[in-house]
Amino acid sequence: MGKIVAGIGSSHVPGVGRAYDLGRQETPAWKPLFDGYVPVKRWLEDEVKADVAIVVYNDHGTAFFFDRVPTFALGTGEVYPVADEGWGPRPLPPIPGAPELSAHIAESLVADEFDITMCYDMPVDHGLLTPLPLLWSHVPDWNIKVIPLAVNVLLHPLPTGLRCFKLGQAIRRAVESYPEDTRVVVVGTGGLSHQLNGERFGFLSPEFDKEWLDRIVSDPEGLTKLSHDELMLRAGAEAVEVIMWLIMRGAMAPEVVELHRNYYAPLVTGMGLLSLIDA
Amino acid sequence: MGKIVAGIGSSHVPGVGRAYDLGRQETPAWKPLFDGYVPVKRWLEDEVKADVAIVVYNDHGTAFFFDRVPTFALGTGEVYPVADEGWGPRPLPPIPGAPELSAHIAESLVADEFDITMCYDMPVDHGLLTPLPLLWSHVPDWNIKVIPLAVNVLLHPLPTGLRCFKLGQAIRRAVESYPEDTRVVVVGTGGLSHQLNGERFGFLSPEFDKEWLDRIVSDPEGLTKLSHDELMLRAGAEAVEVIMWLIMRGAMAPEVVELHRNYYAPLVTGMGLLSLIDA
Amino acid sequence: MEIPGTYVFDIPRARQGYPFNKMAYSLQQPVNREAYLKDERGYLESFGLSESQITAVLERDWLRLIKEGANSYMLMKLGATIGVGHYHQGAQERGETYEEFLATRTNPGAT
Amino acid sequence: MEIPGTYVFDIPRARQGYPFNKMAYSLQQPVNREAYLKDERGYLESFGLSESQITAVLERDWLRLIKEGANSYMLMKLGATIGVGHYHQGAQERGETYEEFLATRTNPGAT
Ligand SMILES: [Fe+3]
Ligand SMILES: [Fe+3]
Repeated sequence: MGKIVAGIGSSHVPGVGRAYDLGRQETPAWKPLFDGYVPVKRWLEDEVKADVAIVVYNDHGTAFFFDRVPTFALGTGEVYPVADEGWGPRPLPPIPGAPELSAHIAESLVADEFDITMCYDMPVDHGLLTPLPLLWSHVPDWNIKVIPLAVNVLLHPLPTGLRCFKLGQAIRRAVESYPEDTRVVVVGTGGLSHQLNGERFGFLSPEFDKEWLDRIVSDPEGLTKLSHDELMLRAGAEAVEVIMWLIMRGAMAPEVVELHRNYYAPLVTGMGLLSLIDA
Repeated sequence: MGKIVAGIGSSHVPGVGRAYDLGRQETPAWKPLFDGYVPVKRWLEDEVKADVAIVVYNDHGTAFFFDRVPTFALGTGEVYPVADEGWGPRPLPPIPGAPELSAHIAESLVADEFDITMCYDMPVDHGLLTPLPLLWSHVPDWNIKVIPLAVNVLLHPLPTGLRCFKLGQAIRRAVESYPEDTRVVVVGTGGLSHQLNGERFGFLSPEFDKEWLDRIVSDPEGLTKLSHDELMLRAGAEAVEVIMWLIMRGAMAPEVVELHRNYYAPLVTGMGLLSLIDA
Repeated sequence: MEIPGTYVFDIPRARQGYPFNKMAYSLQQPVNREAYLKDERGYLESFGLSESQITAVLERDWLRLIKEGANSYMLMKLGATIGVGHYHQGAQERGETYEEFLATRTNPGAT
Repeated sequence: MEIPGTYVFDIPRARQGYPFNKMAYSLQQPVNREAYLKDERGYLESFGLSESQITAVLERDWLRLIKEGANSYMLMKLGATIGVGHYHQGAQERGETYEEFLATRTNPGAT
């Protein structure tokens, strides 16, 4: 049987990928970020031993343009190429998929009244790629299979926080009804506070971020009540993507235990990291 | 305020478009089909006087390929080109959209937990085009604005009949919350019985079709209980697309009055036509 | 549920038929239809069809293509390029001649 | 709700910015980046940008582009082609020099 064995929340920022690829893990500016992932990566390898990661992320106008914007897009492919977002692809191997589990999840979600877009063929961008090498090894190949779940957080209207939380619950039902023994981690990416447009570019709120990290553990249903407007006002326009953490949280048990936490906000993004297991 | 003023169910078949374009409306083989639309077209023009038609149809691997298959795709464009499906585009003018109402419906549906794909730019194929010139005039230009709503009925898993019915109800809420005075017809296309693949190619069931036409009027909720397997078994594999009529029916009042009906099954498709108004 | 003589197009079937279907999808563009007719085998190979799928296309074996993951709407697109109507394809899938198939219909004039 | 200094990317804004964003989206392909650099105005015109949007691009007026419907991720793609970093774009949107902007940050080394 399929089993959700851990949940992880992580920001995704292009600059982190660049720093990683340039080997800046130990520089003063980046060490506080990368160090946070080290114990999580070790724990994933030694204890969690997942077969598949469902990575909830948003595409940033890379695989999807504004001609066709799916609210929820589930990968069903055998492999996902590393995208060229406009500055060349990152030097990472293509991401292996888990097509049988993907097909099962697609069937389960659609039967469960989630109107997903099924994607057999899509490159993945920094939304998915940023946390991946910080959590799993890719030398010489990835030691994890991935099912991408892309969420529209670019073109308003966006799915509500509550809908995201319910999707997470439906993902848990889907995984738990999968007949093969499969250990699944759900990764929710995005946020935390940041704004990337207008005169308010660079808006940050460490208070909001701390509250988010606390309440995603203890009060996720409360967080589903925050409107997009409230999120944008309190945490910046692009911070609204934190709703993707609610999908991860919805896939976990009502009570969870927090095992790891990190936070660093050097420049324009409050970068959070959290690992959870069912209580 | 927006108002749903009529519902129409209609099959869509490439051969009908071809016959129309070749002027075969009066030939013995086609007259029984085209004659059915004449009073409906007159009634739409003289009495219904709609501003916008929401046309529920399926794309047949024309605008969407199997790399990205949305369950529900809502047009948000200003205009929808006539597709070249592989045999040249039909000689019809491009279809004018209703972008403001589209945007309102998109917002309303997403807030209402429908996970649509928003499509600003998509050509439309025979799924949408077959009934359109039989219901509205296109000389020299269309006398109706159209919002396309494409439903995945090609790549299983498909949305359930119940989900379709609920989407129709949500569309009604969306239209009725639109602040401008706008008269809206919902057209559900597809079916009736037919199968286009395998040794069972050409399967037809006039009994099923009669039952469908009767019950879509009087017992739509009963029809939502038919599984895809049951529909395919009783009416043919491609007949499963009748679930799109349930979206139209969900947008109507619980009790409706049937004004027009036509049925003709000369070759491989049971072609039905029905017009409804709220009771 | 299995329905005899029926090939439900689902995710595994779409995966199997992906190269064929992508090839047929491309035939929506007139320039690709020309290229197809100019060099049929080369066009099929450029989309990575399996040798079995290529043979099935070259032999116009529609039922075999369906069994190998072809979507019936994609067969229609290919048929339009090579001049084979969908009812002809369907008759062959049924194991009948076109005339035999039409004889089973209520009004064969409506093609 | 209006948030000062914030341009929420919604359906009307996406419609307004469509040609610009489509142009920037195309820069994900190296061959298009080359074409852009070879003939900037020609490239912009080929995507049907408004004259006002073209001027804004040529003047590197990022805030004006945002106001005319540019999506900020599309600005990043354009920036990558012409060699302007996203934090430089953001500083200008704030009405600051890059140095002024960095001075407002906790750890400006993390660029
Ligand atoms: Fe993001
Ligand atoms: Fe159809």
